[in-house]
Amino acid sequence: MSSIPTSSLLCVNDLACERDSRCLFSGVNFSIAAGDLWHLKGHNGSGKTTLLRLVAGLHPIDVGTISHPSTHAKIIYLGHKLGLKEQLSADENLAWLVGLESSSTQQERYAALEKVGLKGYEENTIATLSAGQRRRVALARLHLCKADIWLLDEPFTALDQQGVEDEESWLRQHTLSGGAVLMTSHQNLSIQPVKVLDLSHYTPAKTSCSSSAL
Amino acid sequence: MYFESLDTLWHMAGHGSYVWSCYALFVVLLSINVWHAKGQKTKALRQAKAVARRNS
Amino acid sequence: MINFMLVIIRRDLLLVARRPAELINPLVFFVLVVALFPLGVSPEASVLSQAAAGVIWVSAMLATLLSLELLFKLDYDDGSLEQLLLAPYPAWSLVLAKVIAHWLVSGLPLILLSPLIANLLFLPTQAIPTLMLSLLLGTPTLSLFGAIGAALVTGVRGGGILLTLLILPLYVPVIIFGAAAVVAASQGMAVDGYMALLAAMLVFALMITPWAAGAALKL
Amino acid sequence: MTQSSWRMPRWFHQMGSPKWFYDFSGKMQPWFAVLALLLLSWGMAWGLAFAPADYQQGNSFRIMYVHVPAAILSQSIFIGMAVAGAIGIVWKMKVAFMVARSCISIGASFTLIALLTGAIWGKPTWGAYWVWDARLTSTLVLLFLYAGVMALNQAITERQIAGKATAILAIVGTINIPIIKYSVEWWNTLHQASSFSLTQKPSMPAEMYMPLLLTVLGSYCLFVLVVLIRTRTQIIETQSHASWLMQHKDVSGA
Repeated sequence: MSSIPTSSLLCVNDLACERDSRCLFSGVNFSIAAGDLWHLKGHNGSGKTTLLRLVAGLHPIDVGTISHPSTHAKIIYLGHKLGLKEQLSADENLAWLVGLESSSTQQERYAALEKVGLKGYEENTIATLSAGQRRRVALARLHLCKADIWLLDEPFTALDQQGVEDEESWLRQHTLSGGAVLMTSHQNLSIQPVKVLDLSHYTPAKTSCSSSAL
Repeated sequence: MYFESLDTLWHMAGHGSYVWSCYALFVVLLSINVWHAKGQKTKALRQAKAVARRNS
Repeated sequence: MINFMLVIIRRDLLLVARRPAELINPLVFFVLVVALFPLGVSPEASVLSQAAAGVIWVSAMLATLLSLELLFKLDYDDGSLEQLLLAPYPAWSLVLAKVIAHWLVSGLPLILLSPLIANLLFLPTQAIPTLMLSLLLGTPTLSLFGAIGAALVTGVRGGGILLTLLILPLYVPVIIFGAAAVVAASQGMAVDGYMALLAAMLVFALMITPWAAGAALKL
Repeated sequence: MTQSSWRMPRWFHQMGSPKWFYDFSGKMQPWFAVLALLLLSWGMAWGLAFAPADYQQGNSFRIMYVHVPAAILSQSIFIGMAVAGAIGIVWKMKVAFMVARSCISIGASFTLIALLTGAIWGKPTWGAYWVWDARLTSTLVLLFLYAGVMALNQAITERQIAGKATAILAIVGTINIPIIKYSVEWWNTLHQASSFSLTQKPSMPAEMYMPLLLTVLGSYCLFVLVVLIRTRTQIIETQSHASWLMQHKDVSGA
């Protein structure tokens, strides 16, 4: 533990994952420090989404540890599925999503929606929005929850050119203000500096994970 | 033996069909279990051997 | 944590308000099943009043199961289940909140509807308060046990029939004591014992099911 | 619920290692096979031909020697399945989940045997194949519980998730079994004034209960035998890439 810099928010030690007796990856080590932007790469099926879910705490860990050195960093996870209710409006969705942990005023939610370019769509139900607009609603949550670590799974999906540029600037702002990001994406990021973790390098030659016991 | 002959053992004073069918059921169902379990194991071993051949 | 649960309950009630069919369909189903019974057996009051307690309880059970199928399924499909599980509260509180919301829109209307149904089946009037009270104690137990099944089949395709298979055997004690209470009341006998047993089962269900369903959701 | 929540002795964790379990069960398996065969054939022959007939039920009483072991095993196996599942959940032991899964089909078979032999026994005793007797009814509910576990197990394709889901359902079912039994017994006394129960005998002479003891013990051995074989099968399937298995004499053929 001594080698870990004090500013690190989350450390992944020797993580491995086995799915249906097939080893996805093993020996994954990295630590997320404040200001880091980690880009998780790897071919299809290399376990990017699984790694992200493990870090988020959505899956039990079989092998390895994920530790939080300093005070428990607050994590926000945005997956393939956005977690929005179709029958509810953009504002109502943000209200319950944020309400799970803290609270927000309508003003704050409207401001966040304006920031993601959805001014005037606050009371539209999600069912009436396009895929890109839905993605933006989900991203608006990032501005409302004061999370330290953003875990984003393919956050550029369905966004137009402008949307991608906007989002990259938010990522940059977040890292500059002491936050951290771990994200998967098929496209390269145009912002720097980016730390890259390529999961293809962690796929073991033999299909079995090293864990012989338990 | 409780019965005088094999014939009375078979008939059991009219209860033979009930008793014997119960015993048959017991033996047959449990034998199927053992036999099926063994069959599955043989199959799994065959597949493991195939993997071993592929790797060698 | 109370706030967390309230957010979930409010959200689920709002969703039902937006799509009232979810509230109404199980109720229609409930009435329909009960109405089919006299058609299949006999419209005679003597026959119906004897079977009324059992028929109402079985129908209530089926209606509950029908609506339980989607308890976690919809949240799983759109990804909000992930967000609920990621909140820094134990999974059992999430299950409890979902069950409370579910009971408010399925169990409660059923209880309010039951006097009407009881009349259709010629259940003696003196048994109606007992029927409502037994449903009040019994339907939350049904929802709670059903939540385990719903959680287990969440990620499984075609989970509806599977849910029924998993959960119906666990409903046996509830239906026995629930129906027996109504029968006893229609014969003018004391029902305190049955109510105590139903209440005990509810407490028991409250103790184990949120834990079990929470564990099942995390798989 | 994370690791090292309870310290357990070394042998306990050793048991969780697939390799150790595979070798150990390989050694035990023939013993259980021989014991099961011996005890069951001895007990059944004794029960069929040598034990005296019951003064009340006559020869149909002999059905007890297969019905009672099946009924006992059907319940013990369900409980055993829940215990194995709980061990799997608490100590994250994959072998325990495999054991739990191995219990399902043999347990359901014993339940089916108990139910069918009970029904057949009912014919000469009550004059009907099916009577809503407390014991038969709760066995029927138990069969439904097994059916649920079986269906859930097959519906979930991923092994580890299926194992945990099965464990949870088995635990919940086991907790409920006493309540179901009690409620059914109570319901039975309410609706049937006094039904003559099949196996409640005040005192049995030794030549009557000895065969029963033999078939019960034999059934337990058979259960263990089947569980060992099925667990070994699952170990082979899941460890088919592990080097220890590749070099094992069962696979390499040496």
